[in-house]
Amino acid sequence: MNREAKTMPDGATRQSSAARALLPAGLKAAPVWLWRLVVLAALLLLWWAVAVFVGRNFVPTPQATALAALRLIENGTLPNATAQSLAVFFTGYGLAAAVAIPLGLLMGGFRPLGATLDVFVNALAATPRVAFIPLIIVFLGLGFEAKVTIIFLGAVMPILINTYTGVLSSDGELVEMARSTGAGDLAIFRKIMLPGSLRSIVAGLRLGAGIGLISTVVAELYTSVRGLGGLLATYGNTFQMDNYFVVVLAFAAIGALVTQGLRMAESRMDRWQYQEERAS
Amino acid sequence: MNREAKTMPDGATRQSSAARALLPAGLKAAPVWLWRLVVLAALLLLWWAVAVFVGRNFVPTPQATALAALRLIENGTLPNATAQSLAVFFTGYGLAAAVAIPLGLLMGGFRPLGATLDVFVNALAATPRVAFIPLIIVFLGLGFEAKVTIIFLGAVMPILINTYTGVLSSDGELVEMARSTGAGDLAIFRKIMLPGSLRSIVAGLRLGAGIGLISTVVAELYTSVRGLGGLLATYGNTFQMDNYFVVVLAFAAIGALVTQGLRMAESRMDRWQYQEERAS
Amino acid sequence: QEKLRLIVTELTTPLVPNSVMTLAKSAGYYDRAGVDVELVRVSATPSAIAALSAGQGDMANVAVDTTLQLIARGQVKGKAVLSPDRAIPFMIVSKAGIGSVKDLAGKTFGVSRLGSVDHLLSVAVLRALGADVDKIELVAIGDPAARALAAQAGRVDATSFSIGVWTDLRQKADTANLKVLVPQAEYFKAAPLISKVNLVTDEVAKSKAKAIAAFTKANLEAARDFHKNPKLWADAMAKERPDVSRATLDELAVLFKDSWSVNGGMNLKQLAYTQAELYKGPDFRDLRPVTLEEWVDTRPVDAALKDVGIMLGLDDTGR
Amino acid sequence: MTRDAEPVAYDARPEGPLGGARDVAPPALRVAGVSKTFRPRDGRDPFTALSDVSLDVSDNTFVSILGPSGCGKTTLLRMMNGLLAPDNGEVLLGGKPPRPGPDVGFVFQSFRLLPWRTIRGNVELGLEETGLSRAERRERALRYLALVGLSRFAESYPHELSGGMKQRVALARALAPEPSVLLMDEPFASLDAQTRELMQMELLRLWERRRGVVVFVTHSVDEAIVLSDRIVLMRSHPGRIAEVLDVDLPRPRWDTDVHTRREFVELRHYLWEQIKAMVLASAEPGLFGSGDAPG
Amino acid sequence: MTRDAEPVAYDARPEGPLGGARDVAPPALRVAGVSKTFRPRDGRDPFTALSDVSLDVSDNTFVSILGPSGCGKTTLLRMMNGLLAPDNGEVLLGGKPPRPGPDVGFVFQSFRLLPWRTIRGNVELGLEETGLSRAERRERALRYLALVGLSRFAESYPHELSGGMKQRVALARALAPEPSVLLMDEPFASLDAQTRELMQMELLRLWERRRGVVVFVTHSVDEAIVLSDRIVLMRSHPGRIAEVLDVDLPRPRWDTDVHTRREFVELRHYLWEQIKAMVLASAEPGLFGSGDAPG
Ligand SMILES: Nc1ncnc2c1ncn2[C@@H]1O[C@H](COP(=O)(O)OP(=O)(O)OP(=O)(O)O)[C@@H](O)[C@H]1O
Ligand SMILES: Nc1ncnc2c1ncn2[C@@H]1O[C@H](COP(=O)(O)OP(=O)(O)OP(=O)(O)O)[C@@H](O)[C@H]1O
Ligand SMILES: [Mg+2]
Ligand SMILES: [Mg+2]
Repeated sequence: MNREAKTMPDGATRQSSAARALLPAGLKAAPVWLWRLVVLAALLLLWWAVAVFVGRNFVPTPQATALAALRLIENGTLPNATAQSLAVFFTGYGLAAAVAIPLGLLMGGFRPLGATLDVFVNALAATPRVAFIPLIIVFLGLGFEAKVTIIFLGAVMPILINTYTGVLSSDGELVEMARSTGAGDLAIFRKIMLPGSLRSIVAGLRLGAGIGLISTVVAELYTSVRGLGGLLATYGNTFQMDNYFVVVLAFAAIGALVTQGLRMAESRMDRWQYQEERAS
Repeated sequence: MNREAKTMPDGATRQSSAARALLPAGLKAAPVWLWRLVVLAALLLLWWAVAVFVGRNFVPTPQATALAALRLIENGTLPNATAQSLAVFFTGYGLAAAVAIPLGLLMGGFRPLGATLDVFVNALAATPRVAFIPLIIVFLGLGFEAKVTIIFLGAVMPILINTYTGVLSSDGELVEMARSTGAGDLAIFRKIMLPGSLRSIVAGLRLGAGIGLISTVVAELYTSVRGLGGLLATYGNTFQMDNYFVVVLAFAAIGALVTQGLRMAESRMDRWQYQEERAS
Repeated sequence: QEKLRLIVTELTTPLVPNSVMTLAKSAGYYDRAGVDVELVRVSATPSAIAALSAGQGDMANVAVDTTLQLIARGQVKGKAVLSPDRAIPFMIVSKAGIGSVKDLAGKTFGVSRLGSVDHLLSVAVLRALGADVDKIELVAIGDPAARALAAQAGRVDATSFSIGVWTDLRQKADTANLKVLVPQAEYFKAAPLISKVNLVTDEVAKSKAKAIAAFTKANLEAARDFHKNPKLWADAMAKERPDVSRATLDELAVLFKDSWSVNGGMNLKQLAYTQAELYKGPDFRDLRPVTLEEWVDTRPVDAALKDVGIMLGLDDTGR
Repeated sequence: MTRDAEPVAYDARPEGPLGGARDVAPPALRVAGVSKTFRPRDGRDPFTALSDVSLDVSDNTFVSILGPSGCGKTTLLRMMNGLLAPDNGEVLLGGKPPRPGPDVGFVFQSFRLLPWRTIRGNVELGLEETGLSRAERRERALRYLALVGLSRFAESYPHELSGGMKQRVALARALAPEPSVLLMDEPFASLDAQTRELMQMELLRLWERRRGVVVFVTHSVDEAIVLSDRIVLMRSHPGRIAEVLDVDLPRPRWDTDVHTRREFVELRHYLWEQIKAMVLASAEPGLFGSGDAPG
Repeated sequence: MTRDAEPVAYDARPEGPLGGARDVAPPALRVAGVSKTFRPRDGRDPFTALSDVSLDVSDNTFVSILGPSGCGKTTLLRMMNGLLAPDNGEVLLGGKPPRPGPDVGFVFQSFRLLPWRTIRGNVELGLEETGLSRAERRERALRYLALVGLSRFAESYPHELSGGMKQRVALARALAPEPSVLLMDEPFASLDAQTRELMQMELLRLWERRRGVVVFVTHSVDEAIVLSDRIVLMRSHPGRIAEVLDVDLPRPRWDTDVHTRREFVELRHYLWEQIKAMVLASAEPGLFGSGDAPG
């Protein structure tokens, strides 16, 4: 009998017995990566079926897309565009994280600040980024700064709100304990609130990465047209659907990679988390 | 001496002593709504200064914007557009919440499911919504369904990821305790995981509202042009900046209202949260 | 009355002859011709094409380059039947300090995207006017409003957009730092390309032949009335666009007097030239050449012209 | 009370399965050859918490578990409830593998109250799988809150309670479903001596009325003797059963003269010395004034 | 040891400020007329946890606080550390309002370990405001983990520990900064009797070497007598000081014959009866077998 928790080779979390109880007996042992492959295969099949049966020429087949991808990689279009996009994306995203995490900690730690700014943050979060684009063009032009600003505006919100939320729900008893050791506000931020809200912050970073990538498209579309966003627009406007799908998948892949990296950071937390383990 | 916690008349959270300690003595008593007014006034002043000194005709003054708002309200343009936009927004947003919360609970509760789908969710989160628009139009047309789908796709991610994260960090000891009373998986979802991750879910709902509103603009721009998004595009393309700002502010106001409503739901949680209270 | 859903890519009635479709509706031309036209507004050609092929509309006013590509790739089976705004009155606007197109060497020029109609047109115009096109740095900026904004803010040295956008911009912002480098008449002369056409799918062309005929006729009639009486257009526009001053509308009305597609705008020579020019662009590199018949159907226009007669001297039919 | 007439025997019994021979009926609770090893996920050495533990408890018996800190008492208790699966061996409750449910009450060492529910709501949680109506649950919760002396705090939230009060809420939650098996992990550790005695009495009163099996983990030798029919003495490294002792004192046992009875004093002394020996044997250097401790 | 020569006096002293008269030097810890009322935010009645509590503790004194569950012991302790402000009155530590810091050690009733830090990391937390170098902190943490017998768990995480082990970590964390004032809230409640005795001895050994003030909340009357110079007896509803007693037994007090000394037995009996009376007086109907309790 081996009922003890298993660590998956890829760092995935262990199987909860609750899930095990629901799965048919034969499948219980299937590791996560196998399940992922199954889902991936199912998605590909679905895609293929849509392309062939209902695509009306607007959905390329997986094969056609793969060929297009090879072509775009070979002639350098995709790598170049990806490099351009990643440069603006990571700059904007990095700035967003650098601003949002400290600000979120402050807003959560100093309640009046949080209560004061909260409503403005919400208003800003709901304001369409495209609305700022005319102003950004006027003040920052069409180049790197403008793009980075648009990405920043997109990515900053989820990180800020999730950090803030994480701190708000941080354990008051632990804060009090730390204070009893003489820890000041800064130390409490660093030692209690930050680690205590890490999961929430990482979720914010994950969401921020997604929104940041989407904002990359917006930025590359509405300021000077470049990078993957530019390709997306070009291919989309001229209905080169196979190339278009390649770009879409490139975005998806970047998103999956970034957030997978974050997930690995997060999975270190499983080490100290108490996890229920059931017998029956 | 009144050191006990205060509940603000508007339901805001109490002042933490940490914050009190940092504020100059004379300001300690200022309630949150006063601070909010101060910030609001500062923002208006900044806006006014930008409009007058560096706006180059693209930033209308607050006064001009207010006049435009009155005009648009009077002739019914704004109320009509708002009604159209709210209808699609709330449908899409409601659907997103209805799908994302149960799915997030499931993914968090059944670890293999979460580990399997996780990476696909991330990929989807990073895929620009505009990328799906041609497909959405082809399959769903330009009307209500298409718009709702676009909003759904935008709002579903933050709710899903935050619910998932909330459940992942739910207290294993409490889950075990509930199981010891005989509670089944469903009861544990409802009684432990859902309330335990409420804050995280509400943060997801807040982010979802913001992204949903932004997606409303996208939807109303890329399918048949209607509602506030349509107004935004129209005014933007014809450089009617005063009207444009009115629409932008309308979005901000809707966002602030929706999330303020969520915040009130959230503030009920303060009742059961242990909050550190410091003497000095 | 037969219904016809018309997809247009303008968010509001534009300050160019394409406004004829909106105005023909509000002034009752369609009703009188016996067709109930519903206008569906989308933001850009891709949405319009997608909607058309999804059956969300019967006819779409779309860009020629996209149409050609779709037909060459077999993604859409349809034909262009009308061009209400055969030549969008483009112009080139630059910073005030630039003397002529020759001074653009080493400067930036805003286009919507590489390979777009405005890009190809502008390059053709600049080349015809003697500019060293290879020395001009092209910046893709996106839609006309963004290009105008970028120019006004001094972020590009020159760009092209329609007279409507220019009119809007001039009225609402300080444009002292800008000048018209190439006016619209000169622009069209240098590059007689047709930029937008009304596309119908072959299916709809069969099933809604009567509605299409009526629609075509109504458009011709409206265009002729606006040609004959420019004030009529200004009056109709004043209702649609209260944000534009009457003086500007009067000015434009006179300017457009001879630009109306009074004969349907389907000049086969111009269409062939347009196709040939487009095929020089990068987006067409790998595409199979198409014949004119594959994407143009002049029968609806010809039928309407039989009805109302050809108006000589304007809008040469090219046949 | 079905007390057997065996003479008092405080000498050590052999380790391993025990007691089953005395009863003809199958034991209500059987722990047979159970082991449990925890394997940390980051490469530290695995830790064997329980090694080959066997124990039979017949119905209507009050069993206490005594043993030094960290010897596996909580781990063993969790297995009896089916919250944790043994690596080897098996646990049977009424002849079947245990399943958590309202029929088995569990008092956790660390209270585990839901912070978002009121005290009453927390006690009601224990009743929500019993099929009682909402009104009945409410009435029952209030009744058991009265039992633990917390009626006036029914609408308070856990964070507003003192440590001892929280512990009594956890107690009320486990008692309220009136389970036939009660597993209690140091349920009175945070109570003052007098409230503790009151709670002991209430517990015994309930048990004597309803009977069933009680497994009671405690650190108090006196408490174990006063309450139990049998005492299981555990030792650590690895956790295992040292011996099982019967307590053959007449009930009730709260009279002061119980404490002075020879059997009581001898049993107390014996247990005390046993545990002391264990603790000292496993004490690390530095502990118990061995010189190089911090000064 | 500076023990005063006053005769043993177990009779009740009047409630209110006490003890200050005995010492000429200002008391190390002064609690003067302190009250605290908790006001729930949802309209329930306010709850007065402490009412007019006054207490002076001179330097180098070991004071225990005894009292029924919920009488305000933890609340009082939190005020002595400056973690909680009194509504009325004042608390002075060394003549100044108390400020939390490494000079005042605090053992929380509920352990409060950081789940994301190892055991060693948790103990190091207490040292991070002391100005010690990283290496010194590490060395010191390991030394105090050895003291509480947890060396081999230094790299474990809190969720891998048993209840009693967690409590010992909390103890090590409070002791490691070697504070001059030690506030301890039932620090041994989760330990078995023998480990508890070892810990008591270690604590006294440390205290006798370094001196300072110890305020020690406990539920064990015996523990209070064995450890303290003075015992503060509290009563509840509202929480207040019932009396303060001096313990004039010679140290060390672990010999069995201390337990049999007349003073010990009398003091024990007296305290026991006092608390018993309090608990019974405040017991709700339904408690202590009053007939309408759940059957
Ligand atoms: N989840 C876990 N992971 C790793 N080790 C564990 C885990 N749970 C318990 N242990 C280890 O098993 C041993 C026994 O733990 P258990 O909680 O059963 O002790 P206990 O007898 O209840 O002690 P105490 O009286 O202090 O509560 C301890 O040494 C502990 O470190
Ligand atoms: N934050 C709070 N909000 C409301 N009431 C509180 C709060 N903290 C304590 N109380 C109340 O104050 C009283 C005293 O609590 P305290 O924790 O000081 O008791 P205690 O003497 O330490 O009890 P125990 O021995 O059970 O730990 C209790 O009745 C409790 O309900
Ligand atoms: Mg235990
Ligand atoms: Mg307490």
